[in-house]
Amino acid sequence: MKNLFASGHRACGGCGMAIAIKLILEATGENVFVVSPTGCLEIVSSPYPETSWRVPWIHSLFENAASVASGIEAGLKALGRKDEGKVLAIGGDGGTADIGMGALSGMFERGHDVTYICYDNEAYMNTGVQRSSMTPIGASATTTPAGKVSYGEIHPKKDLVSIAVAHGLGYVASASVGYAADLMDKVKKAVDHDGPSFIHLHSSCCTGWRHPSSKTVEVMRLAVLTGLWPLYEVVDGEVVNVKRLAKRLPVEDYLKTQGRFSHLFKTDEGAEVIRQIQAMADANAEQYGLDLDIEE
Amino acid sequence: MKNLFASGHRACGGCGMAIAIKLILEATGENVFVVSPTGCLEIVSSPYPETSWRVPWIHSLFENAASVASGIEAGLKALGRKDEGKVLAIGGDGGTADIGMGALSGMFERGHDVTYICYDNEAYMNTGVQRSSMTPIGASATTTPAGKVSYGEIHPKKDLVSIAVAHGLGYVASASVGYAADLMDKVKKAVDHDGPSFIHLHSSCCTGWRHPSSKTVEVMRLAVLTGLWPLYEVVDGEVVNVKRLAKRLPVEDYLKTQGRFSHLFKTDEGAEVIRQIQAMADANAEQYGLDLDIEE
Amino acid sequence: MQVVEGSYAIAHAVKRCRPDVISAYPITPQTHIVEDLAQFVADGELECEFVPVDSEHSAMSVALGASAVGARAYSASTSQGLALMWEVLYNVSGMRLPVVMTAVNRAMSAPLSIWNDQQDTIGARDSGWIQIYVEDIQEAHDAMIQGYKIAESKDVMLPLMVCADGFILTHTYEPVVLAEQIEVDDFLPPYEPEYFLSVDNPLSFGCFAEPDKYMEFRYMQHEAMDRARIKIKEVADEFGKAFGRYYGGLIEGYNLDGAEIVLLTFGSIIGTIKEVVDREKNVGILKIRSYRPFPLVEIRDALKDAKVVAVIEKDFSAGFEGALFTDVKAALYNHINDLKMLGFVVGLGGRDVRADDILEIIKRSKSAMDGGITDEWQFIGLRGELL
Amino acid sequence: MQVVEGSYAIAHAVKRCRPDVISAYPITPQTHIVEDLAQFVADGELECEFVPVDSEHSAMSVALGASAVGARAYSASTSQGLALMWEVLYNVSGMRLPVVMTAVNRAMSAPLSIWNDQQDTIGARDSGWIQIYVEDIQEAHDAMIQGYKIAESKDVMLPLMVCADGFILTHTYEPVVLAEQIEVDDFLPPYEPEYFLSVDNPLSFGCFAEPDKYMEFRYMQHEAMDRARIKIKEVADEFGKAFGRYYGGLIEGYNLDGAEIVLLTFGSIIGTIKEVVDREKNVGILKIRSYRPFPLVEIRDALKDAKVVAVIEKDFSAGFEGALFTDVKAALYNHINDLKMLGFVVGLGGRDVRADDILEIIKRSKSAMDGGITDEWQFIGLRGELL
Amino acid sequence: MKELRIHGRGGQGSVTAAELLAIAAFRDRKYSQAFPAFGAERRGAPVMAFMRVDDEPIRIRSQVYEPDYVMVQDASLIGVVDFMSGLKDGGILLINTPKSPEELGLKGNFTLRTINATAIAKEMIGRPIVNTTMMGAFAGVTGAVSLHAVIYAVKERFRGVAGDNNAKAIKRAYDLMIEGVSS
Amino acid sequence: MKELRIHGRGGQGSVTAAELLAIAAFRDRKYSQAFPAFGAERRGAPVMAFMRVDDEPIRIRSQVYEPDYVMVQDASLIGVVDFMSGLKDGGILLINTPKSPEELGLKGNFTLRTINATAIAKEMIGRPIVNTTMMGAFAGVTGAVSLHAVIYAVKERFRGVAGDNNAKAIKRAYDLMIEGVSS
Amino acid sequence: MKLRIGAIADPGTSVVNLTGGWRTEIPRITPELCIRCFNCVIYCPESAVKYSDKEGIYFDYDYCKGCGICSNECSGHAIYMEMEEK
Amino acid sequence: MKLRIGAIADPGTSVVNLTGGWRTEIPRITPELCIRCFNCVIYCPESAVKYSDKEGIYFDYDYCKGCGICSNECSGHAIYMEMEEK
Ligand SMILES: Cc1ncc(C[n+]2csc(CCOP(=O)(O)OP(=O)(O)O)c2C)c(N)n1
Ligand SMILES: Cc1ncc(C[n+]2csc(CCOP(=O)(O)OP(=O)(O)O)c2C)c(N)n1
Ligand code: SF4
Ligand code: SF4
Ligand code: SF4
Ligand code: SF4
Ligand code: SF4
Ligand code: SF4
Ligand SMILES: [Mg+2]
Ligand SMILES: [Mg+2]
Repeated sequence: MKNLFASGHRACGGCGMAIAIKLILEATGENVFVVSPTGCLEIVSSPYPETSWRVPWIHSLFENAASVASGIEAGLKALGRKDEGKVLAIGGDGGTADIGMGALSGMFERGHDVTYICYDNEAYMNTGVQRSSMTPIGASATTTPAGKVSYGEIHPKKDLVSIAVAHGLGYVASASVGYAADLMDKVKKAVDHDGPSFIHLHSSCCTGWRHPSSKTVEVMRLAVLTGLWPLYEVVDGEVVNVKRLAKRLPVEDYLKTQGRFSHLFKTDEGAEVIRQIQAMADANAEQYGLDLDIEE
Repeated sequence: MKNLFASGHRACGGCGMAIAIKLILEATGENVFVVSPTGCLEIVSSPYPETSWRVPWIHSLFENAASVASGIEAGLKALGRKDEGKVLAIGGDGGTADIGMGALSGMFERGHDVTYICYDNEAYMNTGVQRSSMTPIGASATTTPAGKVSYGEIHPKKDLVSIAVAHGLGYVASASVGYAADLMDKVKKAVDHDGPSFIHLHSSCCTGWRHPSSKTVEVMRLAVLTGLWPLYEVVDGEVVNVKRLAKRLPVEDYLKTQGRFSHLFKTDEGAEVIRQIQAMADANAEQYGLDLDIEE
Repeated sequence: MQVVEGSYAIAHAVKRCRPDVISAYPITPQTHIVEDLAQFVADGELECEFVPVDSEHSAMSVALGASAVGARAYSASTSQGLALMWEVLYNVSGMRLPVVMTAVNRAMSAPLSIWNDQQDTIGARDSGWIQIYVEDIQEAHDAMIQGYKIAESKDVMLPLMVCADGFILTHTYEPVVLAEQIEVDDFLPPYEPEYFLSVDNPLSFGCFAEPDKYMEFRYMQHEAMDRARIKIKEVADEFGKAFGRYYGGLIEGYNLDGAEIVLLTFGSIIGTIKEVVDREKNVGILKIRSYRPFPLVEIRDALKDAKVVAVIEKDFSAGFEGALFTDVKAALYNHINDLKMLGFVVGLGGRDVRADDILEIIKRSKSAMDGGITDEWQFIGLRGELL
Repeated sequence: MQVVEGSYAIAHAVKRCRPDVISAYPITPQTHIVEDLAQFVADGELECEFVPVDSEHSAMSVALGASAVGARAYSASTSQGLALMWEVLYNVSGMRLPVVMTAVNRAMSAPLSIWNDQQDTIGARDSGWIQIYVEDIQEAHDAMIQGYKIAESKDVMLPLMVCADGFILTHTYEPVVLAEQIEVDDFLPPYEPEYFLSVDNPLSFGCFAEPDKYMEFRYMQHEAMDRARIKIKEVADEFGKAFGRYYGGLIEGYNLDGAEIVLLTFGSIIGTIKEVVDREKNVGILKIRSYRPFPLVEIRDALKDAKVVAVIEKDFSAGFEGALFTDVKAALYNHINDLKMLGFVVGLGGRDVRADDILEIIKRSKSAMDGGITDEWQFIGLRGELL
Repeated sequence: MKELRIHGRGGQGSVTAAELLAIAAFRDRKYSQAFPAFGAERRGAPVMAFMRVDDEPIRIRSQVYEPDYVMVQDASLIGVVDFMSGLKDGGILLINTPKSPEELGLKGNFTLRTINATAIAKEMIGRPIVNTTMMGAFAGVTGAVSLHAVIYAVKERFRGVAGDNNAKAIKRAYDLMIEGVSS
Repeated sequence: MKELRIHGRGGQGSVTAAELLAIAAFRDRKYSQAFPAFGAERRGAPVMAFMRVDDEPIRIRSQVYEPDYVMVQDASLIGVVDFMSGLKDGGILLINTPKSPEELGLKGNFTLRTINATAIAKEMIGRPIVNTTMMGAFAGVTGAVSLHAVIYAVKERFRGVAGDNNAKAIKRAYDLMIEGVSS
Repeated sequence: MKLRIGAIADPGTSVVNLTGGWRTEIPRITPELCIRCFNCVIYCPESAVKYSDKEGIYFDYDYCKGCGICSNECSGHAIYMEMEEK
Repeated sequence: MKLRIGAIADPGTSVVNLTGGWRTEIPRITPELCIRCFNCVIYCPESAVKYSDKEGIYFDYDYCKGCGICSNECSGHAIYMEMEEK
């Protein structure tokens, strides 16, 4: 392995994002400029004078990674250094889909040759597990906690892949830290693609999701296997390469692994929410054709 | 007519947006709270101590109309005044799709009961016709001017309807100031819809598009009739009520009415761009089934 | 009294003010406040619209919209978040909407620092917001309640931020008297604005002002700030009567009688300074509670017997000096010209301010009094080996 | 010399600096500058990446990214736009990236005003940007060229904004000497930063700093500002030699010899004041060119023979007084204590500043000199009937 | 120093007129300054522009309150706008209208000249864009700028046939004014 | 005033321990203050928390540099963290470890006590969460807070069985310390 | 006039701004040709086209800016524009 | 150490931060069971699982945080975790 993301970073033991970064850089190789917004990734990787990055890397603010990446791309072009490397932005769900949404949309629209990867750990982890627009229904986060009159988050996740597709991107994909080869493959395609490309990467945070650190990869896989996190690509607007499932698992198999959902298993309302989540998985299965027809 | 948008406003003679507002308020009636971002609409309607609004109206900044609308909706809820009226945001293409994109996406995601109407005059008109992400390919705008080595704007318009749909909105529609009844009908549906809804409204700016003020409505219709501005609704993700065309006109019929495209008619490169624009119209026709099959 | 975290005390006070709409975006070290409020809502202890926004810009914009429609609105932020809502800050004050927020003090990036200093709110000193700096958790709690009363007063109608040092106050546990609902209800009337958005009287908010009127709108803001000076004092007195706690009006002196050296500052550092000053002779403290409106007259009055004034602060205006130092000297000019004024920058980006640092400041002040030479304005606690 | 619009002159100067990346968002009255640059690009006169962004926040962020990769970056904005990029301003300076921008001066909303005052850039005085205020179009043009040389100097490495009054300078046509390419090429070396993002030496930019280091990073910014004081003067001299035009270094005096009353100010208002002062006896002008770094020593020196100083400005810090007034008094304290300092706020939100207003200020200053009573700080040109 | 105020409507080129007059004045080796009444006016709404000319560099930056000259590009402004405001005693008021000065019935201590610039522009430029024609008239009436310089400035801006036609309109207007003809 | 510094790892409840000790001290009618070493540390990384207790209101807000007491929640920190830094002469060092003080071989002018809190916690609480157990030990060793108050504070936080179990662990640890037993 | 805080304005006050003065061309109607399609009413950006049963279509010249849309959209070719003499 | 302006750091310098100290459990391998699937290498968040033809799979205990992923993902059940005594 190229080890372009050096050891000694300060992520929690078992952090999915840390796995993600090493796999992403493994796929891109060293000729890449990386931009990260504020968030766990930035905080665990860059306490001056230490950095875990062995590729050129920049952090500016929480909401402007896409714009900084645009500037780097434009700068490289202007300086005649475009061949030096590709530009890659790697941001959390908050930095991408909430506070950074405007900048992202602008970067897409202007057609910069930048690959943007959102590692989605489904909350603001760096600041202590507050909800983001990516927090799934029923999860307890510190700003949408489960409580006497609340079962946690009530809004469905933003569909970032569809939003990226709606921006007319040529290459968009979902991916999971639980599927390393698939992820690396998609990263290569995205980076090779000319113009903006986007990968929505599911990435567990054992601390925020509340599962044992050893279970990170397993939990990620369960998200895929229950149909809650379909793996697919969208190339020029067409959904392709859907990862199909021989036997889709019930969503409880995924939910029960994580403390953030544990309250759902205690009340009738929770049971109802679980049914709702199952319906979402079913809808995914329908929309993306997840279920392998045994007859086939 | 209810005249909820009072005369004496300062829009240029022949302004499409001014028509739009009167039609929108005609459709909503007086029980509505309106939020507008900075832009032509705000500037022409609210030089203190004058205002053209006869409904409660607020302007705050250029980029936060969706958030202010969210706040109003939340405030009305908290105060038990939700029945007093619906919340409506009306913003230009710049305030909506560029600088206000983040706020809009957030408002959508949080599910506020707000109707957002973007009157799209395809540039920053208030500040003097600078390009926006809504400026169509080939149009000359002051920050993407036609020039010795440029034919004007090079990026396609952001597909706001698709972006809104990707956010899971239940009611989304395109509309045109050239089709008043259709517009009012859609506004009613949008406002009646619970939760966020969105209308993308084509609205000519005679000053910026450079056509005679008398031609505003005619030009708007040509956009529809050439297939460049399809009229349709998207209800719960399904495209419905597409306005079909008996005989789609060539895009030149639309382009040649406007000074912003005049340079295209002078060079070979321009001709190529016109072909590109025709291809976009053809693609729209294909995608939305615009062409009435005479056989039918 | 109860040992609680500072953030909890603040959240509790906010709850007691019965906000209609809360809209905030998480950022260290403000998070605990907002999380506690979210938990109150989740547990049914607080009925309000809690809007979990997409950014601080939206947080303040939501508060603005809610306030315009007549709702009592609350937000909280710090540093980067405050900077991101900058434009909205000026807008809220210009629209004369009495939004109240907790501005948790934290350093500004770059380099990124999640730790305390006061660069963030200092940078907002022109924004038309009233700024109250607090010394301890009890005062932070109490200032929230006072804050709404000041901001919403018909004479004032300006937004207000309670500035509380991040971590040092928000993340510390200490004994606090948490206000009862009935006490706060008695003290703080419901928000009933003269103008608000309504279908019954469809006013237009946020019109623009041409050159023939704009200046007068700004002047009216200035006048409101002047009236706020009085209101802040009044409310402090009323609060003192109702709750038995008083922290001064615009300023508060400590050991000022006969003090030749006055340490002038604000925020949580005052605790440590008091500890030190108690052991010193002729050294007093002048605490600035209200930084905006700035207590010009009160400062002049409080310093008239001093010889050396050491202004201590956790910020500076790059290319000049500490902002409070500047402001205090400016307030004195034309009035008291014979003081020796010294400025000290301490505690940037979470650099701990130790009793020793305060002693050093006192030492240098004494030396200045005795005609010794010391820089007028200097950093205390720098690590020379890094430079 | 050529009669051109101010915006054109500025755009021309920027073009001559050969920026690699231009990224700006339209806002009145900055638009013409950016439009002119866009036209240069569209006509093939300027080769650079022109990035038409989605907001000012993105504009400055794009400039930041470009600068980090070693490109010369330019942006322009004003008021609301400047406020929206607030967080990025601090970030760029903290990252020590020498981005140069034209900050066109305009009032802050609410109420919205597209007209000139200086509230916007004044509010950015802590941000770590060098601020040069210009008096006329020629100086604006020249300051852009000087700006890059100052900002990019190894000693400095700070971003710089040239502050030019909106409309009054940007939308006025007057005779200007437009720099030739060869002249600028001789004067301004290419940007060759010591550190930049590259695959060959993959540095990490934008690390965070814990409490044991942050304060020193801020101190280094302070030191860089100190060095900028020298650099600004040097560059002004060099520019004078190369182009034959000189506007002072950090400050510039006018009719100061024997002046008892000094009008101290910055920006385009100086033209009108000069017109008035030429007809007055014993009245001089002290122009602040560099507001940050603030010319402490130079001001003291320039004012030492004055009796009354009238600080005139188009801004104020709500709840206090004019920012320049504050700063000047602060700079004098401990040094020159016997001046009568007066502050005047004029021209907010485009209120025209007339020769009569200046005469009124002089009158009040005289009266103060003669022991008459006048407010220390006041608004000039208010329309009482609106209040 | 001489000061001019131009009244027109958004879209009629008043600012351009002021600008080109400033260029012309500079061509005459004088110092000049031109600027619009800064504002947010839309096409059709009344607007103003200003021009100053002097032998010395011009430093004053306040607006023009007591113009030596007032030029009205559009007769429809009569009655709508107070264009005589502040006009100096003995100043010159130049109005684009087919009417004669007498017909307008404006009173005051100033010289009133009228010109049917719209007719001239239509005839010679082919469009009712009067700003350049009015510049010619201004040169003729006031002598504040030379005809030669006005034509120079306009031809620098509008090249080729357009420039020639504009020059002709300017010359015609200039001549009419010099001849003392009012429309 | 007495000052305590707690060393632990992110996720081990060091801040909660400091907080609950402050509550306990207040329950003892003393003034108290608790706070973490403010930082961005992740789960597993070494962290610190502080507690002050005094008869007077506590105003000082700087960090603790010369603690009277140091408590180490996790023996794995030995050798990793300089937990003895600044410990006052005659101060008390309390470490969670199965080892005896002698085995640790730490030298200095302080009292060293050890306790196998992990074992106690596992046994009585059912999980190796040692913070409450250590509080009991702290009360026993230092007397800075009373046992009764510690149990009060912990039971206020953890209701029902959990509270009872924690209380038992606290009591056990307290007793061991009072009895002079080190692990 | 005293300013109201926050620049808050009373509804519909822009009617004091008589934009009729902006006009260079003026719409006129030939009532006989009117087929009552109301395009003029619907599309006039100034709400300056009025209708009453008695008077039929007429114009509010206080606000009409003379844009010509009513004329352009008139189904009956009933509205024509002419230069306005002032 | 002198600070570098802008807080710019040299590549890969975090290796000075030996995170092995964070560990409470420690991974051990039973080499015979290893089937060389490399899941451990791929998924270790610390890049602390190494492989060489000679030594097979081994751990870099300087950085291993003891998260247990390698063990959990090990196809051959070759890696087990044990409490670490320090
Ligand atoms: C303008 C601004 N607002 C808020 C913050 C505080 N903040 C820093 S990171 C973060 C959350 C990051 O969430 P996400 O992007 O999902 O990344 P994660 O930490 O979950 O990996 C927040 C709220 C900030 N730094 N700047
Ligand atoms: C933060 C900020 N940036 C820029 C501006 C300047 N500005 C005001 S309106 C406007 C353009 C509006 O464009 P759009 O939203 O399309 O509305 P239109 O004027 O075209 O109707 C711009 C750039 C501003 N007011 N605030
Ligand atoms: S909090 Fe979550 S995302 Fe952040 S470092 Fe820890 S495990 Fe990773
Ligand atoms: S510029 Fe365009 S959009 Fe704005 S008022 Fe005029 S016509 Fe309407
Ligand atoms: S000309 Fe235009 S403004 Fe006048 S009535 Fe007709 S549509 Fe309305
Ligand atoms: S548009 Fe013409 S036909 Fe239709 S109602 Fe108006 S005047 Fe009559
Ligand atoms: S326990 Fe975790 S950190 Fe250690 S080697 Fe295994 S996967 Fe890597
Ligand atoms: S995961 Fe297990 S089987 Fe696979 S390579 Fe590692 S040790 Fe061997
Ligand atoms: Mg996240
Ligand atoms: Mg627009």
